[in-house]
Amino acid sequence: MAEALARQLEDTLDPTSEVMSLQMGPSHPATHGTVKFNLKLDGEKILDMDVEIGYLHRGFEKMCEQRTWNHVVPYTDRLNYISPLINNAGFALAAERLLDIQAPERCQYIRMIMSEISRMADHFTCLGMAAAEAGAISVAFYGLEARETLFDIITAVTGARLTVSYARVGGVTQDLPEGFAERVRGAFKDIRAVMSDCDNLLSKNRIFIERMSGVGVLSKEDAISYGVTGPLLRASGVAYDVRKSDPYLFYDRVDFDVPTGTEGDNYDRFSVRFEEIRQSMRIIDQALDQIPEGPVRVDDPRISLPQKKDVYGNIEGLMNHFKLVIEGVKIPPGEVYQAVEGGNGELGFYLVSDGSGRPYRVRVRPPCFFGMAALGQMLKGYMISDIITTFGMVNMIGGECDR
Amino acid sequence: MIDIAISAILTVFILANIMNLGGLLLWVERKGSAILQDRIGANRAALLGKLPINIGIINTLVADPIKLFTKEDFVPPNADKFLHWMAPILAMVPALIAFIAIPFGDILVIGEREINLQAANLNVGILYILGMVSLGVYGVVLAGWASNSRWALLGGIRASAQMISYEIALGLALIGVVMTFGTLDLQEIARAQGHMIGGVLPGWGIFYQPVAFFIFLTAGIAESKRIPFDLPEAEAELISGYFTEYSGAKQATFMLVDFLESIIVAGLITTLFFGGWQVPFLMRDGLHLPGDIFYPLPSLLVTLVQHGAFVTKLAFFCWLQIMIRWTLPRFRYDQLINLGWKILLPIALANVLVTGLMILIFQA
Amino acid sequence: MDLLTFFMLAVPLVLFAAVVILHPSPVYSAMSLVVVMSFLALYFFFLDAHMLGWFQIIVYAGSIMVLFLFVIMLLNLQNDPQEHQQPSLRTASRIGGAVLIAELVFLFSRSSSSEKAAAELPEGFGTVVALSEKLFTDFLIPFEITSILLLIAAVGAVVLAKR
Amino acid sequence: MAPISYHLILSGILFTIGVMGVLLRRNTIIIFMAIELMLNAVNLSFVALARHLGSMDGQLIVLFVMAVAAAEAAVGLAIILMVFRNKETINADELKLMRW
Repeated sequence: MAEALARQLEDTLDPTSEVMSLQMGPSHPATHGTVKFNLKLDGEKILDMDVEIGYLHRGFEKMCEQRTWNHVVPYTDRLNYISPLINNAGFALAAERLLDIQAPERCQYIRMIMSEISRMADHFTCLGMAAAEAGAISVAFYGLEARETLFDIITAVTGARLTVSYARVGGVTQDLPEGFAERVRGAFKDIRAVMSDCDNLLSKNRIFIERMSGVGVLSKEDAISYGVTGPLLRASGVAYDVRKSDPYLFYDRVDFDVPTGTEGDNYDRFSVRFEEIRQSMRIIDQALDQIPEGPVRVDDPRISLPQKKDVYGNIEGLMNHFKLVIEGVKIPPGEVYQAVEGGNGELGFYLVSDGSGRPYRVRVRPPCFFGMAALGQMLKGYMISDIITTFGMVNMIGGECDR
Repeated sequence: MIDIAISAILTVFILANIMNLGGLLLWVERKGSAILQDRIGANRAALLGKLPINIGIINTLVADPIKLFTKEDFVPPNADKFLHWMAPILAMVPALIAFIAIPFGDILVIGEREINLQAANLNVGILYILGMVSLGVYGVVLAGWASNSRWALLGGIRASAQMISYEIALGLALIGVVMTFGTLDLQEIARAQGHMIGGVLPGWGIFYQPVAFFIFLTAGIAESKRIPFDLPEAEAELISGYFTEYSGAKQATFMLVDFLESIIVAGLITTLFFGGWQVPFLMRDGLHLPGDIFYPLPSLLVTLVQHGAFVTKLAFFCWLQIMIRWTLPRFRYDQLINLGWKILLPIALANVLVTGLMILIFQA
Repeated sequence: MDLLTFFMLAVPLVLFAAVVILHPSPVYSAMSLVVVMSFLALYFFFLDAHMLGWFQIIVYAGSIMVLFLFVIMLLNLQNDPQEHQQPSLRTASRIGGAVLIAELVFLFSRSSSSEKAAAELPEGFGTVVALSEKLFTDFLIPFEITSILLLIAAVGAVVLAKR
Repeated sequence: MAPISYHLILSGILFTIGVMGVLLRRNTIIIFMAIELMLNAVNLSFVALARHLGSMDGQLIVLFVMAVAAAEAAVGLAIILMVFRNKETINADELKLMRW
């Protein structure tokens, strides 16, 4: 360690060496989500790149072991904080599989709709920020505006923009508000307008295309061997999507396409994400048509909290509430791996239960961790400016990557 | 003696106006981009407590400079103190004094005296401005070097390569214009654009040299280091590029220089391609409309209208550059150099060739 | 050009030229050379070579010296650590140079102002028209050869730097 | 107009400074700058003589010198870059071998 440091220092100080070592981050404008790149540069060309992550490590997995199952849900909000609803749904699904129960149908649809809304918000943030870092700041604000309409919907449903904590084991906290479907469809109109703006400003913009295409190429084989998933993998030409290959919720009941790229470069990633926003809208449209009336939580006092009037009104309700809050949902011993398709790829929850009210072990497979691992490979031989666009397209979210 | 006094007054007039325009552009850039992006933009600071109207302009014109100029002036410990201090000055001076060659009106008649509305009547005005533009690179390069920071150094290297590359396209675009008008004097070029092509179309440079206009606009934006050519200071890549290590007044100077340079570019475009202070049909003695209709006008009014026309055109091209800045993404270093050497340079050369051929054909 | 102007230009020229060769830092040397070039441009103006003055600024100060700075920055050259050359040669060149300069200064003090007066300047001396008329008539062939030389140099530089 | 000998002697002084630079300094880039200084000294005398004789020929020669100097700077600096890449030094004393 000390030796490596000394060598690094020597490289840094050697005036005659043409190789310039440069530390990009952790407080560099482009390294949002705090990450550091140790670069070896020849002029502007990247000879070697070492990605240093972990600046946002909060001990998520360890923290979860101290909390009851339902108390973990707010922690999952902080994983990928742009699309917390997907994390919520993923965790709840995993816990439900351990419990061997199915949430009510309406709840599953709600989770699906909210997941897709989150995915759209995630993609809009990613695309907008990538554009902003490439210099087209106006597009970023358009993207954020679209995201804001989505966040408004999320706020109306959950009561919070980012820290939603919407899912519970066996259901969601509350039903959808009045006029939800109309509101969502109205928002889609705005979003389509924003998307056509972005299309005109970016997808057809020669400068943007040249900045993105042919940059950060990751071949199909490399992508698979690095374990990359999500838009990154699909851009490399592998049509792997958890929603298709391993359907959860009711993704098998709706009709949607999995867009793929051919080159595996940034432009493909951009197009894939762009197309996925459209597909999400398709999914939500169908789900809004299919969604039935009904409860949003399982009707089981061992899992779902009782009604408030029971808590305040009778002793059984109070005791039930007390037990559930203090001891938590008792999940039978066992282990489970449940993957959902997060904004950046396969978001997996590996849960181990020992039968007490708290998880014995929680392990999250963060999708962008693998993207970050492949980043050095993607960028070797390219230029400094390419780090910005490629890193933007990997869309590292610190909370998720470092946990 | 009086001539010197007049020159001094004109110079002061120009410098004061240009500095104000630079500050104003900062406000337009903020507020204009806010409108473009559905934001509110600069709106803090109100005159006399709380006025019902938002006067963000006061903020940017007064409060911002006060804030910037009272900030700590930080010099990095290992920086070259002298050059670090010199760099903003070296950037500012050429940008400021380049303006004195740009004519902002025809003549002002006071009594018997005819005053040429151009601070310095240089017969090689174009060369003068080219020279000043080429000197402007030193401030940037030295800022990059003297800061003793890798980001600044990268910015400085980018700036020197970029500015040398685009100067060539800029110069060749100008040669087409010079060939068309046969003079290097900017005032003469502006005067030569006073006629009408076929009685309706103003005889502006853009109609003779459309290709040169686009090359000049592109290379000019590149010289003033603004998006899509703002690589030397690309904030997402190099933090602030060559002025990463600057703060307070010096940083404000660099920011102002960017605006000054875009005003120079706008002024040159106006003068070379859009008739300078010329207003269609308006001659020195009055309005000559097609069909031999003639309205005589007082000389002072004509001068004022022409000056107004110059300012309007100048403002338009400043605005155009700001709109471009907020619309396009930026290039990558290699793409930028490719564009300069492999696209703009050949087109500019071809333009010179075609212009020469046309002159030969039409003179024969 | 009167004597006062001459000295106002000559003294800084010599001083900055000395800084070019004496300063340890290459960047300072280059910047001093830029100052020398700019003063030379002014000098040319006062010698009625207006066009050349602007060319001096654009070509030398604006382009060639930026190229120098670019290379210095690209190589990230710091101050020279030490000049290890044969000390005898160093001393010899120092003495020789000093003697030569002293001789020139001596000559300068001896030179009288009663020389043959300068010739009358023809109309338009040093202007664009005069320069280009000569350039494209009497000096046409050298001009073309120079342009070819420039082309070769450009190609050569690209080839060398790319290798 | 100052006498012509003044200009020529100034030119001579500048040239001498240039020569001393070449002799004293070991940094090739500074040697190169000293050469530029010598070229400029010569230019100065050309321009002064052109003014003295009232003939444009001197100025034209200067024009050519500038063009050649530009070419020389481009190629020379490219060579220096190459040498640095291969030898990691631009100290003239360490570049003893003609082939590299």
